[in-house]
Amino acid sequence: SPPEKPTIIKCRSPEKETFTCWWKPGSDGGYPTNHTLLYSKEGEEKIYECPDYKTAGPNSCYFDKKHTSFWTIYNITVKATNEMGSNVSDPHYVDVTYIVQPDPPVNVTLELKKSVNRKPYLVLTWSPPPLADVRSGWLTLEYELRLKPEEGEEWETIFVGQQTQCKMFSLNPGKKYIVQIHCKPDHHGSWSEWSPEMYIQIPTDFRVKD
Amino acid sequence: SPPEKPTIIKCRSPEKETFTCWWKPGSDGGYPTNHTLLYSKEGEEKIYECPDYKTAGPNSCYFDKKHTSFWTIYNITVKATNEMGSNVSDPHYVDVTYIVQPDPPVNVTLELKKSVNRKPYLVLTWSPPPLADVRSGWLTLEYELRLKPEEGEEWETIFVGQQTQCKMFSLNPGKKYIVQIHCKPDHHGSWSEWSPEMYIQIPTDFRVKD
Amino acid sequence: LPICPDGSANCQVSLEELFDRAVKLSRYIHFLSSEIFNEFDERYAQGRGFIAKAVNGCHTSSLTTPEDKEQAQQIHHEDLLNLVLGMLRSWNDPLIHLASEVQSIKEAPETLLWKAVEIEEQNKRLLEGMEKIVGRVHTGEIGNEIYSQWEGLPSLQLADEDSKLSAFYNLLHCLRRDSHKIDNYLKVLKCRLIHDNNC
Repeated sequence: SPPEKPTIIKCRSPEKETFTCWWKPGSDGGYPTNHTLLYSKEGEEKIYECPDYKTAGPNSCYFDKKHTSFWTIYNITVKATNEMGSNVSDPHYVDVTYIVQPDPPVNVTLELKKSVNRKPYLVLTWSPPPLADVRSGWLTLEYELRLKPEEGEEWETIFVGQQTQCKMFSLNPGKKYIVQIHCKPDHHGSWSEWSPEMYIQIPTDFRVKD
Repeated sequence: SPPEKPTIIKCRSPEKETFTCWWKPGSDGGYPTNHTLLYSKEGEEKIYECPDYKTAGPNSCYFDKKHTSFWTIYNITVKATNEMGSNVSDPHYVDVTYIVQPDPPVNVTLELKKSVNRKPYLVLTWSPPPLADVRSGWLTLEYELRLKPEEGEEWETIFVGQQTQCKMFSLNPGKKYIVQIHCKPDHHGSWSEWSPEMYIQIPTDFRVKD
Repeated sequence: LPICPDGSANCQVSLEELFDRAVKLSRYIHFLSSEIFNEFDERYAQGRGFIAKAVNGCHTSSLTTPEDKEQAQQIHHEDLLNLVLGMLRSWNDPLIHLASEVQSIKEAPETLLWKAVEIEEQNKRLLEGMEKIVGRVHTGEIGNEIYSQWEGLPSLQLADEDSKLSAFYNLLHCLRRDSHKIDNYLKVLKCRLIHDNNC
């Protein structure tokens, strides 16, 4: 039989310059099936084909800078074809600004410090993901960190805006904390994955003296 | 003897619509000396005289809206003259676009709030300086706030971009903080003075619970 | 927020979103233009009095652009949009040559070259966006007439190092100035057309 219609799973841009779409093939109806990604741009009749099926791996289409415009909405479909016929996915509409999902922050450091009046606190610093950092004025990122005691259940999340450092005062002495950070473009787009888990042991004399 | 040549100290625009220059006279050579500010504008041969020596006080020249143009270089000199002769300052090249120093932000408010999951935080709000017309988009301001515990040494400064409010989570319970804000045009010009110091007492139960 | 919830009927980027992106891009281009000017100034222009020669104006001086708030507010938005479009077009050619000629500067740092290439690319991108915005806003036919020819290539290739550096200084000075104008005018247009002068 003709192949089942494929489904476009996701489109993502890591730095608002390029983007990639992935699809999931349906059943191949028992015959060798190939897939063609076709797209049109808002207000245009012209149909284009995927410029690069290779770079982002199987069942994907990579749009490089030249093919990425963020002034327009893309109407994307994927057609599965075998010798018995073909089937087309539902259309997937993409506005590049809304699909920006940066990579996680890097160079996360944790440091226990003592303030002037001997009061200890934790200082966290991090850097933007390399891809975004290069265009610092172009992609403005916001950060959120989460931490919890190692055996604790509930994460405590703290939104820190565009800062790349944060001071934590009220932590429990003697506890071992897990800390992670993620980031997101300041307007549209989605949160990155969390950075790898980092651990910090709060010493027992980390009491907030009155 | 003829007067010493004066020095143009500073030119400043408070709201990107008018500007003022100040000069420092040299010695008057023992004779009553008067000063004349002369200027020419890029691409023009014509020499103009200061339109208003009064408004901004002694040894100053005030350029009202009619006499202020942007993205054009003013070549400004000040001539000191007494009965023995005259002397002219070095030329001072000014593009008003780059000398904007706004007044400090106003209406600064601090408020302690509790988030949905009972987490306490501090909300700061402020308004642009009255002279600055940010509504029309002609002038865009960015803000930076600084705070430190009353007896602390080190200020912590936080850049908040074009927002006029900010939420602060990581504050030290039981501490009394000093907070100030200043502002700057989004690209060129210099930071305003800091707003007057404001104080906020953080309650002791301002703890991040497990 | 689903994109085009009701299918492709009137599925397009809104004018407000187009302006948001244009302002963000023009801000970034001006940020880069200031950076490349400052970097060149610090490295090649200290004490050489290039500023005095820079007052001979820019290749876009023939475009009469608003020079203060009143002029910027009185000009009709279609004329101001056309001016921005004209300025962007007028910079297409010089930016192509800037990106290639920067490499001929003695010991030009990598960052100078990267910024020149990035500005050229983003300028083209902003031009694409402005053509889209003008297409949406314009009632009449989009006039192609606003354009200012740049004839500065020979001066960037002069054998005399001082004259060549002075030409680069002038071009980067003009780029910083014009990209700031474009950024400012787009903010004024956005506040006027989208936020009814209540930004």
